[in-house]
Amino acid sequence: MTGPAGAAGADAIRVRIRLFASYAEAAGRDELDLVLSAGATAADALAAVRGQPWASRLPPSPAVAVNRRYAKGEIALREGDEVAIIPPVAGG
Amino acid sequence: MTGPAGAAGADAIRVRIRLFASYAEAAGRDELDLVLSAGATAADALAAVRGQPWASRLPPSPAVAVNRRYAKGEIALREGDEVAIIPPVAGG
Amino acid sequence: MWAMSPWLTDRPIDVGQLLSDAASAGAGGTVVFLGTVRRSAEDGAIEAIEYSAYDEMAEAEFERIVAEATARWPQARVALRHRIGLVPLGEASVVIVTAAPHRAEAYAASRFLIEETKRRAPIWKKERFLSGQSRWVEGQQGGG
Amino acid sequence: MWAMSPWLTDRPIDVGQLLSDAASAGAGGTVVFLGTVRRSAEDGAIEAIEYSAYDEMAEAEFERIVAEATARWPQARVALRHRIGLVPLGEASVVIVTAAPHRAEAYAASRFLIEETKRRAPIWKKERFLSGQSRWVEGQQGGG
Repeated sequence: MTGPAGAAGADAIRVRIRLFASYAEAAGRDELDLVLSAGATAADALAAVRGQPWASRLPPSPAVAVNRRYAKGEIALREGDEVAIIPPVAGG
Repeated sequence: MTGPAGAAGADAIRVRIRLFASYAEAAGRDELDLVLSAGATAADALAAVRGQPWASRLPPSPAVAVNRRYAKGEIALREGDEVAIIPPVAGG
Repeated sequence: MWAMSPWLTDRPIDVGQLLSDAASAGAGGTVVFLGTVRRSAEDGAIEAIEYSAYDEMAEAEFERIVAEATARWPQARVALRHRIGLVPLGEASVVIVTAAPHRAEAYAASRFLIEETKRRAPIWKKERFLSGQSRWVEGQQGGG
Repeated sequence: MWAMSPWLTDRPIDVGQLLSDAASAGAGGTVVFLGTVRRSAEDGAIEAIEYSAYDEMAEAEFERIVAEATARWPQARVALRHRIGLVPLGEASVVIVTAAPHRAEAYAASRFLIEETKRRAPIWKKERFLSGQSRWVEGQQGGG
């Protein structure tokens, strides 16, 4: 699941999930690739991530960014998109 | 009127008037001494200054400071007090 | 690696450089905000804070935040830098400079920039204690 | 002559020194305000501004203003310096540093200090133009 993102099948897309800070620490990794059905949304990607054992660490509605911009769950994903799950931020 | 402020008579006090910026420029000097009746107020000192030819330059109610602190006209003066007529301020 | 980035750096932030970046002959009021790693009673003996970021998005988010500020205060000039990596006690983690013809704009733009940075920049911090322990700082839900 | 005064100086203001003066291990937010001699369309080609003060009262008034600020924001640390004499275009006439555990206090104290300085400090300025002319700047009625 973490190899380079090749082309997915005609009815599937491959997206890159990125994890940071406490989420990356819980997962023991900072990225993974997911294959999703064509038409999948950010919320679908998040649901797939929740299947992982460490994901009980995630809050009910974590902030999500698609291609480096905050996004709502209903946004449709495309092949090669970068989906980040953003822990509560603490910059400044 | 501008000599060193010696002791005034029993019924009189001597105060130092200080002028700044555009007022000093109009007066051609930055200080003068006044002899006033005992019990005179800051307003009385200001009225005496108004007797000077350059004093048409003064606004109706200039800000006044007594002994380096803003003061109202009714404040009573004492021997040796420093009375400053403060042009509109423009620091910062 | 961030030495060339306009927004992130892994070195002490050069306030003088940011002041120069935001300077203009038309500026009458300049406000500098410095966010500093502090010692606090409730947190105990902090030695340093380690900042990490989603670098590429942080850069993009700072671009957007600054664009919003200059749209709102068109006469303001802005410089901002956030430090990443280990920041010792007393050193600045973020510096924001706003310069404008009048001070009200400089203050307003400064406040906007730090509030939006704290609300949106994908940056996290871990407190490191003299005891050797460390702890993620609970932040706020990010959002655009 | 003002080199030793805490409040007035006839030299360029040393911002780094003021930052040190206000620094403390408990400061999480520090705000620096710089008032700068600027070029403006309405004023024409200003070369410099000459500041003069009722020195002894300005010192006393700054003492009072800072005491009021620290009474209102007891956790804030404050440093302030005003320049007197000829200040060239682009240089600072006043610098105010406020450092506090939380940024809201640092911003509020900063704004208070500059507003009170402008309202009360017995300081005047004369604009000097490239043409050789000069003009007193109309200020605001001083008052405590």
